[in-house]
Amino acid sequence: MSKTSSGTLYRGREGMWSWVGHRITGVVIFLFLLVHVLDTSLVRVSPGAYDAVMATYKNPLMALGETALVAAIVFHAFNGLRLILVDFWKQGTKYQRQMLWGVLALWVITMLAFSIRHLSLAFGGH
Amino acid sequence: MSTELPEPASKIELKPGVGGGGEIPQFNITLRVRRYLPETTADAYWEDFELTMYGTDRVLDALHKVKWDIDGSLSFRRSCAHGICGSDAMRINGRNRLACKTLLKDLDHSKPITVEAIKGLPLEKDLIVDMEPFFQSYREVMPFLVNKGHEPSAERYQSAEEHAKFEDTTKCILCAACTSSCPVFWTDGQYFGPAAIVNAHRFIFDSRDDAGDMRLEILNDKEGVWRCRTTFNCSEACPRGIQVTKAIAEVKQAILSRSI
Amino acid sequence: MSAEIAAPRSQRIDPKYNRANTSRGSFEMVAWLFMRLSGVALVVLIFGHLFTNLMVGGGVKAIDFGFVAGKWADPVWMFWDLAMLWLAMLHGTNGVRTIINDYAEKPATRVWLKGILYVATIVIIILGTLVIFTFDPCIAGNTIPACK
Amino acid sequence: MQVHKYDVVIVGAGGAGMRAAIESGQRARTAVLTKLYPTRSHTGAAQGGMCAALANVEEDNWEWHTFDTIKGGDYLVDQDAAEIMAKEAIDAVLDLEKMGLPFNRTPEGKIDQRRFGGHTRDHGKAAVRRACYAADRTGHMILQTLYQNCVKHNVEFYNEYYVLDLLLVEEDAFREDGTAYKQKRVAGVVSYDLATGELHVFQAKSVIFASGGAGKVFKTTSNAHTLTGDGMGIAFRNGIPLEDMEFFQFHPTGLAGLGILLTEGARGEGAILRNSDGERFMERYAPTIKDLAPRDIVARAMANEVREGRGCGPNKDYVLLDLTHLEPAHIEAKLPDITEFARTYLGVEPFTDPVPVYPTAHYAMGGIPTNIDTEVLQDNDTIIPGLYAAGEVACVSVHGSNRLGTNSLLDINVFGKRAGVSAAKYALGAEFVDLPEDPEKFTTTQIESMLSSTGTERVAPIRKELQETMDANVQVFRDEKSLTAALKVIEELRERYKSVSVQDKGKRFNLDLLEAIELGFLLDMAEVMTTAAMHRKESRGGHYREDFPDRDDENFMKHSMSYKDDAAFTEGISGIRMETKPVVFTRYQPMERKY
Ligand SMILES: Cc1cc2nc3c(=O)[nH]c(=O)nc-3n(C[C@H](O)[C@H](O)[C@H](O)COP(=O)(O)OP(=O)(O)OC[C@H]3O[C@@H](n4cnc5c(N)ncnc54)[C@H](O)[C@@H]3O)c2cc1C
Ligand code: HEM
Ligand code: SF4
Ligand code: F3S
Ligand code: FES
Repeated sequence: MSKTSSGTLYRGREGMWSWVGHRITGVVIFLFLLVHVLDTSLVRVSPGAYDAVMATYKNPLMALGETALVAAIVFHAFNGLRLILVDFWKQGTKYQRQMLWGVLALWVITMLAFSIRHLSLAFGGH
Repeated sequence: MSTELPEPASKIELKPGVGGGGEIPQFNITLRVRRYLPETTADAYWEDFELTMYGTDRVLDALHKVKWDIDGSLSFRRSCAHGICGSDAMRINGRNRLACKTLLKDLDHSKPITVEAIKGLPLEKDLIVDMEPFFQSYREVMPFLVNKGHEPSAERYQSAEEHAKFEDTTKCILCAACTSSCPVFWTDGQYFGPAAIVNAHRFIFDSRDDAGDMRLEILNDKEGVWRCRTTFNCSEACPRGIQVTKAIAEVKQAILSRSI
Repeated sequence: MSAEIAAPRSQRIDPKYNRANTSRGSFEMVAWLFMRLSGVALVVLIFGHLFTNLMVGGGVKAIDFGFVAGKWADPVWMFWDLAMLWLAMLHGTNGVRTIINDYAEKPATRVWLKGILYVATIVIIILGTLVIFTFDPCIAGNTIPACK
Repeated sequence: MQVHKYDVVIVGAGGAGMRAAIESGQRARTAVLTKLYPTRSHTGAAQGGMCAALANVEEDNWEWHTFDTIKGGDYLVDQDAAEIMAKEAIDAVLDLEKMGLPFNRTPEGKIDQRRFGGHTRDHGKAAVRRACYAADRTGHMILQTLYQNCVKHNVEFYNEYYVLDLLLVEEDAFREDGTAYKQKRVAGVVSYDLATGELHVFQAKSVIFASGGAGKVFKTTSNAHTLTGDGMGIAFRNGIPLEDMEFFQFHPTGLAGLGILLTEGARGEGAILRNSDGERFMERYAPTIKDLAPRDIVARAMANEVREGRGCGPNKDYVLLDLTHLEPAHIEAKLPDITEFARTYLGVEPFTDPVPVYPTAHYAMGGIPTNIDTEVLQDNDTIIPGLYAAGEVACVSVHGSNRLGTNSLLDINVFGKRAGVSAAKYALGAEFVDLPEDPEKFTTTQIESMLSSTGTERVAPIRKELQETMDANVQVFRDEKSLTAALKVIEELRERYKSVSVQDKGKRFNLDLLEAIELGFLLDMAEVMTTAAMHRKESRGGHYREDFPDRDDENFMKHSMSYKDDAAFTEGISGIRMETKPVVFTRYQPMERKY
């Protein structure tokens, strides 16, 4: 097998890094989804088992993890919509960079709203 | 020879200082080249060269300076020296560029300027890669005009609008900057790559061509357009300013609308 | 370096680059299209899901057996979760399949990884579907209103 | 060493080589050997257009085109060849259109045409729109289209194979009048595979040379680094004469200091040359067609403005090309690439500022002599069976002493096609000529001595000095003094070249070695050009002798033929013999050349 050039990391721009992000978040969500279906299945086993697992989700550390997960989902979702626009909207390729900034802005707003609510619920109690 | 006719020619006022000029600035750079000399060492390594260059110089001039004045074994391809032949695509400061179109003055001199071969194609020596796999993909998309039936006997007409549909992709110089910047191509080299798609696009959207369907069929492959993840590295890298990702999107849509 | 080469040189192409097994047919196109369509649907489904589960009411703290049972008593939510399960799993599986295709170098590794992926997907989808359809809110000792 | 056998071997995959390959590839077993990937050839750099009297936008006919070509070449054109070219031009353009070339179109959808220097209506009455074009990348589109069609027809390419020698055998033969002479015959070529450093001998019934020009003899040039006159050099070393080598075209509008070309199409679209006073100085030199006068006239006018102190810039060493009065949208549509060149390389915005330009070495009018069927001549009228040449490397001669813009892209298509057809036809009826003993011996020795040399001279300084002296002494203006000075330097450099050594001793991609070999060709070509220029004591077309400023039809209305001859001694140079060859006239008698 032949040798290809190694060397430095390619310095891609917005398009490449958003794809890296999309790919990583996609895998993370997928792995979580596997676990999430399994834990939800416990409702078929017994309410007790389910509630026991759910209790672990309620610890503050997990709340941070949940925030990260939601961050991943929200980024993947918004960027996914951007990719769909790139593919189907005539001007999509032209404005892909602006749309990425839009995605990030929306992502920040969404995450701020979510984190405030979610973390205050998780840490603050009722 | 001299101007015998004294009669005044029509003239205009020129803005003062017009046409540039002035002293050409001079500066020092470190050129950091990824060397690979398979006949002497097994592995690639970095080598630094300290050079004094001028404001109008390009990276190609710096490479020539090394080759001509310091180390004749430094190997790279080049020909036209003004961005039209596609010989010298390489990674300059981490991005695919043509060495002959990248002015040194536009780069940061406080850090070494890194120069490496393009990625994803077999490395042969220094900055030279084997281009055959690249051209093979190109050849596979039927990059030529096909017309059914008889040769036309006279010129075919084509409106300016029809021409505009594919004009962008006719600019391609097959430099491989796009294909070798594509993260999908790096993975296993099986992807047709943006350059092949660009050259298919050039014919698919040419009103005179009759083999568009066959090309769409070829690119509707697991290694075809669907492998593109719209990372835009190709569009950013193209020295001819071709909207590569847009061309790919148009091909995807053509395949879709043909199947649906 | 050996200099043995055949003429013309195009025959010298590294076999790594040869597209031996091409798949004509439109599977990749359908998969690509599915990713976009399911993506759009998933935005609605997942955001709705996250919103009801984490944002309204007591948030994550309020999630317990009773909460789930209450939701699934409503066929709309049953359908919602079912669609989400299927779409997300198929979407995710296809995404991971692409990634395996990209990075697994050897054909054998590819086959193995994809095998594992598909088995996991089938198991999870069947399991999830069964859970939703066969869910009985009133199993042993439950006290939610629907069971009274 | 490997030996390959082909009916036809084509050296060079530029426009001429590939046009030939398309024809011969469909008729006979053909291989194309090229030192660059085909699409890297310098045909791709051509910008402005390719002319043909299509009369798509205004009245025109091929007879006017013939006249313009002859007058443009200052009557040193072989008129039979010019007629053929102008007549076949129309089919040449239509062939390209059929192959898929995306020409710019008129509103009705026909191939659009634009003005170009020296192309006129009705024998000089006014500029005519004759150049077919694809924006300002006509050459690029021709090269791509031809390559695409080579792919279509499965032409066999040997990429990065440098042809270093031509294999000729000599036989005793008799002329009709009974005199004995040596008849050359072609047996094949020797090539060097860049990737491996191996030599490959190609035995062939026909060989076509299409290896392009020799612009790198000069420092300021629009030509690629790889245009080092290899084909002409190989022919010359093998005893084939070179025709009209004193005529080298300097294109008026090269980016000042860099030589990168801005097409004449810019002036065709309305751009104007101005000196430091803002004057449109071409009104003085060519009152009728002004900025669209032929290139030799414009280039000399520019050099003269600079010489008389009306140059621009801090060193007053260039003039300006003014496009600022044109619509930006129009420029963007018709000349997108060249405006980008001005921006990238000089930092000048052509929409608002005029662009610094100065003549740049551009095109070799001379080359390997051929007849109208592209058969190579070993003297004034004896052809070498099986050997053909087309494109810039050849001299048919359709360009005479000065080529008109757009006539070269035409030349490569018309004569490239003829070469392909003739070479295949000949090959199908001929036998292989036996290869000489040790066919690669000369090349092996050359390479080995270069690699094992312990000399202290290096390639780059010698080449640089050569180019500088050529720029200083053999450019737009020449006289006995400057030519003598140049010859002296060339001789010294030849001496130094003998002890040149290369640093890269390897076999893979040894471009260091090849640059050294190319330098040998450059030195030969510089010597031939300068000697021929010395020999022509008149001014005509691209060759302007200040000591002989007038055209002298009585003594010099003939082609010059330079032969390598160790016994000869010409103009203080040993090794070159100068002879002449009559010009072919059909219907145009020489007149004074005025525009
Ligand atoms: C910047 C520029 C702009 C121009 N614009 C115009 C224009 O607008 N209109 C016009 O009519 N003309 C124009 N010309 C002139 C015209 O482009 C050229 O004269 C013409 O393209 C030459 O074509 P060719 O096929 O003879 O050679 P090239 O295209 O130069 O090809 C030479 C080929 O020979 C090969 N080769 C060389 N040496 C060797 C060797 N030793 N072994 C193997 N292969 C070898 C090379 O690899 C290459 O493939 C322009 C020229 C330049 C430089
Ligand atoms: C929330 C709404 C979602 C949207 C809008 C969305 C959109 C997309 C799109 C358009 C793609 C295709 C990218 C491409 O072809 O380049 C994609 C890829 C992917 N998605 Fe999603 N998706 C969503 C949710 C999910 C979920 C829930 C998962 C996990 C189960 C997931 C996992 C993946 C994976 C693994 C990929 C492949 C990434 C790659 O190939 O780089 N996505 N997504
Ligand atoms: S599309 Fe652009 S980057 Fe790709 S090969 Fe063509 S010119 Fe080069
Ligand atoms: S870089 Fe590659 S992923 Fe698509 S947008 Fe360009 S081909
Ligand atoms: S040398 Fe021709 S593109 Fe750079």
